[in-house]
Amino acid sequence: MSGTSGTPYAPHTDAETAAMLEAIGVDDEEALFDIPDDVAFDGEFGIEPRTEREIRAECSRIFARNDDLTEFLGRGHYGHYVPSVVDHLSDRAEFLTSYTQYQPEISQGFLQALFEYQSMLVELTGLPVANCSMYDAATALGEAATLADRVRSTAGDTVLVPEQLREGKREVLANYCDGADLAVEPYPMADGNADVDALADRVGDDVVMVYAESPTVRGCVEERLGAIGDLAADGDALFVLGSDAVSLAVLEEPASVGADVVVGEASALGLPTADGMGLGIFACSDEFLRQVPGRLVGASEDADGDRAFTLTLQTREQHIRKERATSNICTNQAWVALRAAIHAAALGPGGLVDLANDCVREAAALADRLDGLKGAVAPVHDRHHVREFAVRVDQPAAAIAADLETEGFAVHVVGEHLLQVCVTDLNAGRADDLVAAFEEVI
Amino acid sequence: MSGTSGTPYAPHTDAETAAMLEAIGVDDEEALFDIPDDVAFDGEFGIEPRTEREIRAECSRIFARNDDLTEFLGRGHYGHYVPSVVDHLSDRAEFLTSYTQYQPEISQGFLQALFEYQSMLVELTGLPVANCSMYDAATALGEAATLADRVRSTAGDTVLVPEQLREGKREVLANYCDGADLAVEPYPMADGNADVDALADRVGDDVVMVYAESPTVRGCVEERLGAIGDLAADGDALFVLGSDAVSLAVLEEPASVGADVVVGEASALGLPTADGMGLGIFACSDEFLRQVPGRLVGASEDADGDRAFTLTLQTREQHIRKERATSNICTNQAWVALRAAIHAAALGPGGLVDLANDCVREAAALADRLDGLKGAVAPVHDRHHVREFAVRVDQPAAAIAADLETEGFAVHVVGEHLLQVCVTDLNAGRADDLVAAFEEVI
Amino acid sequence: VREPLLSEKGEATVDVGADSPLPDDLTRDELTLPAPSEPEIARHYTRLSQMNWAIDAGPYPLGSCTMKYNPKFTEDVAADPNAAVHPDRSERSTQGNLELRYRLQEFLAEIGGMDAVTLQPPAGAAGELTGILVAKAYHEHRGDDRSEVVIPASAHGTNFATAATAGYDVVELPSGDDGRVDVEALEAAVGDDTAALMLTNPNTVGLFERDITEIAEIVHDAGGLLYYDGANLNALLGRGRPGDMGFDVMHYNVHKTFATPHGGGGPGAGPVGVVDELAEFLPAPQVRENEGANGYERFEPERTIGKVHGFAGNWLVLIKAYAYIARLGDAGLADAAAKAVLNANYLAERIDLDVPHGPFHHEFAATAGERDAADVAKRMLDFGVHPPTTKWPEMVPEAMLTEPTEIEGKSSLDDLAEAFDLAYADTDEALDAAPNRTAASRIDQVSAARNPRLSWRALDGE
Amino acid sequence: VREPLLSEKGEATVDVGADSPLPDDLTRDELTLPAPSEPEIARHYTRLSQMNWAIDAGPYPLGSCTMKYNPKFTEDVAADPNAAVHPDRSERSTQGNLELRYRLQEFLAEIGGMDAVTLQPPAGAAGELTGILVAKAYHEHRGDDRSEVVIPASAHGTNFATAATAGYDVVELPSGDDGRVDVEALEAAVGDDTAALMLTNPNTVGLFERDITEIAEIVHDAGGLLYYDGANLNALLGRGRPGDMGFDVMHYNVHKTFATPHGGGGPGAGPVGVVDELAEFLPAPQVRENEGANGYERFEPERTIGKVHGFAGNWLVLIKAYAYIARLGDAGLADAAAKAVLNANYLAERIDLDVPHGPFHHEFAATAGERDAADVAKRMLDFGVHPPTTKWPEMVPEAMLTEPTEIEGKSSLDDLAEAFDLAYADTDEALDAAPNRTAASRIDQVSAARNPRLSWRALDGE
Repeated sequence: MSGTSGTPYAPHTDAETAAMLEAIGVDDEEALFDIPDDVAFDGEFGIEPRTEREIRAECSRIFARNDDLTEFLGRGHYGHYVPSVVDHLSDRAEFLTSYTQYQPEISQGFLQALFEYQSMLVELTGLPVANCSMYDAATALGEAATLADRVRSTAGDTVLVPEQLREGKREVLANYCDGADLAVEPYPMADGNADVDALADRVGDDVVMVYAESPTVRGCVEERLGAIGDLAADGDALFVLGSDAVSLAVLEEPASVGADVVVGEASALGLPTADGMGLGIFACSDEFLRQVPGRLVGASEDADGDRAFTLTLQTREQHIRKERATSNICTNQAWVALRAAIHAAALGPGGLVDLANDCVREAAALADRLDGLKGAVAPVHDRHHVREFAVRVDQPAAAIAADLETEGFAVHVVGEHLLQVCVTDLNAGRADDLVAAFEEVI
Repeated sequence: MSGTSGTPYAPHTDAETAAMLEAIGVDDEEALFDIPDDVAFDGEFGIEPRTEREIRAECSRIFARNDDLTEFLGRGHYGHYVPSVVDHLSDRAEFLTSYTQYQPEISQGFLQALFEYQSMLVELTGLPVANCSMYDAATALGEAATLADRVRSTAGDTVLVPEQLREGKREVLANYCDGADLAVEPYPMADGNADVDALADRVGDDVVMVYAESPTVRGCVEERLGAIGDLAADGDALFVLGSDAVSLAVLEEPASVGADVVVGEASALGLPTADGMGLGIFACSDEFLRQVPGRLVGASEDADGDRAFTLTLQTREQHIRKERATSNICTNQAWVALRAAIHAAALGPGGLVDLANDCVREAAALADRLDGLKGAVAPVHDRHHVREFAVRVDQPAAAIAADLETEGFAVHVVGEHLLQVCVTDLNAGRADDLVAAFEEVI
Repeated sequence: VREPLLSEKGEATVDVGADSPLPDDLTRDELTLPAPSEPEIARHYTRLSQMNWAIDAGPYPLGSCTMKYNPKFTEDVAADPNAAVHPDRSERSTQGNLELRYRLQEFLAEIGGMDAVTLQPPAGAAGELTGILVAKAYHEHRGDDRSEVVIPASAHGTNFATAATAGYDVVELPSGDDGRVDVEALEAAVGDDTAALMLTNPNTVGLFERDITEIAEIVHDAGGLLYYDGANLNALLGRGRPGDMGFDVMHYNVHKTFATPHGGGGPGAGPVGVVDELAEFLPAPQVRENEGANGYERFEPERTIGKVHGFAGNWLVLIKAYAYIARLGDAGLADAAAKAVLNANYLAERIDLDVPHGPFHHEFAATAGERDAADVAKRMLDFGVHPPTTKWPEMVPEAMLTEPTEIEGKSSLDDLAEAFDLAYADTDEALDAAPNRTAASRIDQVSAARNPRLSWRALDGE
Repeated sequence: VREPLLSEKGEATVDVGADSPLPDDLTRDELTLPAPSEPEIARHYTRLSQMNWAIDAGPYPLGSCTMKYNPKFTEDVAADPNAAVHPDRSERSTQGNLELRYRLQEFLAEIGGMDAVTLQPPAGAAGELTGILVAKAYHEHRGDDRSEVVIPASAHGTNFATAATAGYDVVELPSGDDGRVDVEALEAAVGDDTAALMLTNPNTVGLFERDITEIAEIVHDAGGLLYYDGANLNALLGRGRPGDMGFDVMHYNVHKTFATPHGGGGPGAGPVGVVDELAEFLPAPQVRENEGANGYERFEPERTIGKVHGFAGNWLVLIKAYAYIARLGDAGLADAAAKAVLNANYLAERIDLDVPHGPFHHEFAATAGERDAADVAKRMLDFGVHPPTTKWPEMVPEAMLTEPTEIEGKSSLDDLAEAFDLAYADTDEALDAAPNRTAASRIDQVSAARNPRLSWRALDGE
């Protein structure tokens, strides 16, 4: 540990610092700063340094102020059990403390891991191109809109999105659309699915993109994706489909329903519940290869003719193309993608499909039980659900949620008399207790 | 994950298993077992397999049944704060999942780490030879006795140990002495230190070894180590000194007081409190180099003339020397030694000395405060203490300890009216609360 | 040393329809993915990791990337299971996370000299976009229609792309001869259409923009806002604050300045700080202290631009940034900057390559002169170090933009200098053939782009 | 690729007396140790780790060492802070640890067919010593003075050393022509002085001692006890239990059979199981269920030999063993044995080297014939695998004792076979020069022993 009162993460002894200053030819470090006096800072931040032990204790105390609730929460951020092997391997310093792979010859490990991640997304979506991560589902959706703007720029300025959409996702999309001068417009839904007839009436020349989700924000499997895809295709609009890495294991393959782009959350694999941290999927058809935002890893050969991997098609990117780049994204979620890939590998296709099917079964079973309670109807929508579903309650939903919180459970309030409940492998063991608590407070 | 109901840690697909059986020329795995029917097992263990998540939950529930006490416990097993870097580096799979370094050419990393551990013990003890670990202080003491038996075999059969000695340690020593036909005999103590005059009277031809500790089991610094060393030397007995890796940073250097062998706990560095798991120090003078138990790493050169490391002097060991080996030890505590070395490196000599000095200061301060309470005298012995000290109480000690436990504190009961209290960096922040609790229950 | 692809180790195909509780027409037919056992997974990723450079392997002097050591304890802090909550939980039940967020907002505001901070942007570029959208909302709220963002030619590519993403036209400002902003050129470029000037300070060759006060006046007088790209903040810690220099909005790169691990590309976090006038436009929700039973509450700034991330940003990264700042405190942060600047100056002194511009701070752009900077970099790989950023910024020919950060010691810098000099002085043949001591030899980037193979399915039959 | 010693990266000397609260005459004068910064520490140990083989790097087919994959989740289970208690805590306050200990005792008793189990011995050899001391106490309690322990020549060196440590004379039993115990020789060796026969089954070339029932009778009839060395228990799981074969006392090697990490030499754990008659001699304390308020309690066996470890053994290791056994359950344990035996037989089938003895189970001793087994092993290093144990047991000339364990798949075994064959068939020159693709080339073991340099102080001035 450094003997000075400075940073513990610089190794300089006083003698070394002195030798270095002498080599440079200055008396002290101060002399190296070229900051005019009138803008120099000579105040204090008022941040007291602590030892690592003190900070661990402090943060532990702070985090302990979060109540210990069993969460039946989803709506885009899902908790599944993450096998230990994911932590242990992704935490290897060679992965965690590495930078973007600008020198591929000494970055083959991460490049291959990202290539494999891309490949898994290709398998899950059926689309031939998947990038190696966006920030999350919402920003991926925003990027899809800017892609639609670029590739359908003559067509119009309207992006159609489902009426039932997570508000935060809509806002993020709107912020991306702001710069592209696109207008976001909701299309009607019927019983938790897209109202395809209404959508058919709406799709026209001004529409550059149609977005649908399956499962929807309320957990409903969208039953007429093919028809939506056809509508978009007929209207020369991009069909963008939102999903998540677990649901994709069993739901219709996006390629088979005509999806041009798939966005969504891959963090359902690899990341535990993390206060909203995510991993954005971005996959698309070959047609848009050179319009993809974010990083792509490709296979190539090295000078010895051996297979090797490298970041590729970088001319799409901001560090080369600047204001004509396909996106401004630079730092992405590569390490989370690594974790998702390890998790997928640990499950294998059988485990992944089982997990997804369990998400369908558990949701149906829990809905059925809540539906049996007086004063509750579940699921609200007569659809198949993945993980989550809406519950109509006679009492005000907010009051019920507050009462449930007192009982140790967290659920979503999504309307005055509407709750939403999400069940996964992590909380399924507490479903009985949740039902009992519902019965208590309802 | 394997699709079978077998071990999840074998990668065989059914097809591969079939191909392998065919290559061998048998129909099934059963055919490969050559176990006579009359001793074959066809019962069940009754162990239900669980998923890793279930086991994590199960063990978490089990361990939660331990009460959450603040421990003021020591007597040979010490908790100090272990910096995060120790976990992160020692958990690297190349260290954790490696075997003993029988092929040094692909084991240079661990060999060097162990060489460095040995070197640190050499610095701390002043003795030129340190092995790369025994199980713990008690077994190291036992090994020291067998060494004494070998090198002083004509002299006699008595091993002298302090009257105040942890009972478990005495028992372990006795078990090693059992095989060597040595008798363990306590020598008297005076106010927490060796009674050197009594010891002088006792040391004679029949004594092959004199053992002293500093700090003693009651935390007392032994003040006349040099005199004890002289007595042993004069009596041609081995002087074996017990200590621990933190205390050695400030106490008299063992070499300077004539120690022939140093044993003790190095786990005070690198290991958190671990229900008694330890790391045995074994260091000695050059004279006994070829009598050292356990593994030694030495420097050598490879065929290119570069410095390289290897296990050395293996002819001392059981796998070569069999019944004439210096010990039966095979698996040792190498990984714990690695952790101790990383911890020592993280502290540096300044941090290590500060830690040891704090152990002296905190013990004195806490003893002083307890001494101020009515019905308590501390420290019992008028000595300098490291970390811990005895407290004489008017009430029965066991009752006070039980009451303190109710208040959330654990202390040692070491006599009918004698408690022992150990304070380190980990619990010093709770010393006020302990004093208050004492005041409450005393 | 090639490690097979996971798919080459054995795939399995699962018949999906068969066991699904969903009707056939809503499921895919089958799914094919690798099906390795855990030991195979452990070996696969262990071997892959062994083919990867990292800050824990050695120096990583990528200019403008600030690759510094990531303290291990911050991982443990972030792994606290109590911190792992869902973002839709009630305020009341997540006071811990809100408190830490609030504390970090306060730290960052203080360090940047800003009045309000949002933690939501999930990376630096996302922070830029947030900042520019905030600026845009500010102008729009004032009914002030502005269409341009001015950016120095030497700026990070993200600045340009961000401005475009936000719908602005980019006005590129050529560098002055001294490598800094040419104040006259700036005056000419700035006007009624100027929404903002985006500036890095010190700039991308490590030079402090000495005329920053004048620059700020020019921009402000024209009604524009001054945006600070936080990429180089590590050079200023404790010695200068963007807020004190007239910047109105800034982002922080926590994986640069505050040592959160870069993870081979991300996740980062790009908090944005603003002066009071802009605070009402920040993304929602923000966190503040309150007087009620709960110590902390979320609130929506009055004229918020809405969200820039689906939830609340890269939480685990933010925790690590908090822990790092708390570890160093005032003195540690200032020392980090001092040592970073010391190291850059010492390394520049030690190498044979010319450094055209100075005095520089935490990074410098050496020039490879007649040599190809990219080739020199490849050769440096053979000497066991990671090379600097090459061929950028363009104002320095064959640039090798070098930022050792504060974490390298003298001997490490000496080794790095030796690698520089050996590579720089090596033969053309050696440079062409480099690297040849690495897991892969020189990789053909052109054919990778010409014939993109982006998944193992694309490699089938090869 | 050489990594400097920590001491070469910079030492510091601290004046100890100066700041110490202790009087000068009780302190050392100074202390000199390396004083690296955390980044330097991280790099040092990261680099060292990269110079080290491990099970996560590839096959580790060391015969008799059973190096199998260490499931990652067991680390997380053992890291539970609630399990980190001091061994001197009261029973009442540590029910959790006592419960887990009890459960593990029960698991092990069931798996070994034993009646009582102690978890205290910190390693296999410590378990052996414990077992033999228990046997000794048993005989002594009966007033039966016995001085010899009989051990087959092919047994592990620890058996011999253990018997000697316990004060017994060793009677070495030559192997029969078929590689197994020669029953006639055994009858001749066993008598009134025989305290115990120590046996591994399957033995160290993987052969099951078919005559085990007869062997047990011979030993028992002579008044001796039968000791089972658990090193090869992985071959028997679910198919044979030492207790059912007449063994009276045994140890378990948890890093072998139950996949706890070996940590480059340790820590292990060597629980000892005994039949009822010996239970009263086990080390104290044992753990049992009770009827009272506490579910579990410690107790002292009536005629305990006392302790064999200062506290309660290698707790963190025991937790991992529990987790592994619970993960596999009956079917998984049996399958582990089946796949271990399958793998050994398949690999033996695939290689060109002869395997003199069979039918073997989880391991086999191939012979390098005219080649030097140690040289063949060094050459195997160049082919990217870890070689088997060489030149042991001695009954097989130039033995290569090979135990792939169940964790290797077919392709991994094929690669291993190829490395065997390539090395075995290579030229004398190549074998002499091997290894040459490793971090270090062939290391001079003779000079290391002749001129021992065991610390960096010993290297000073070199």
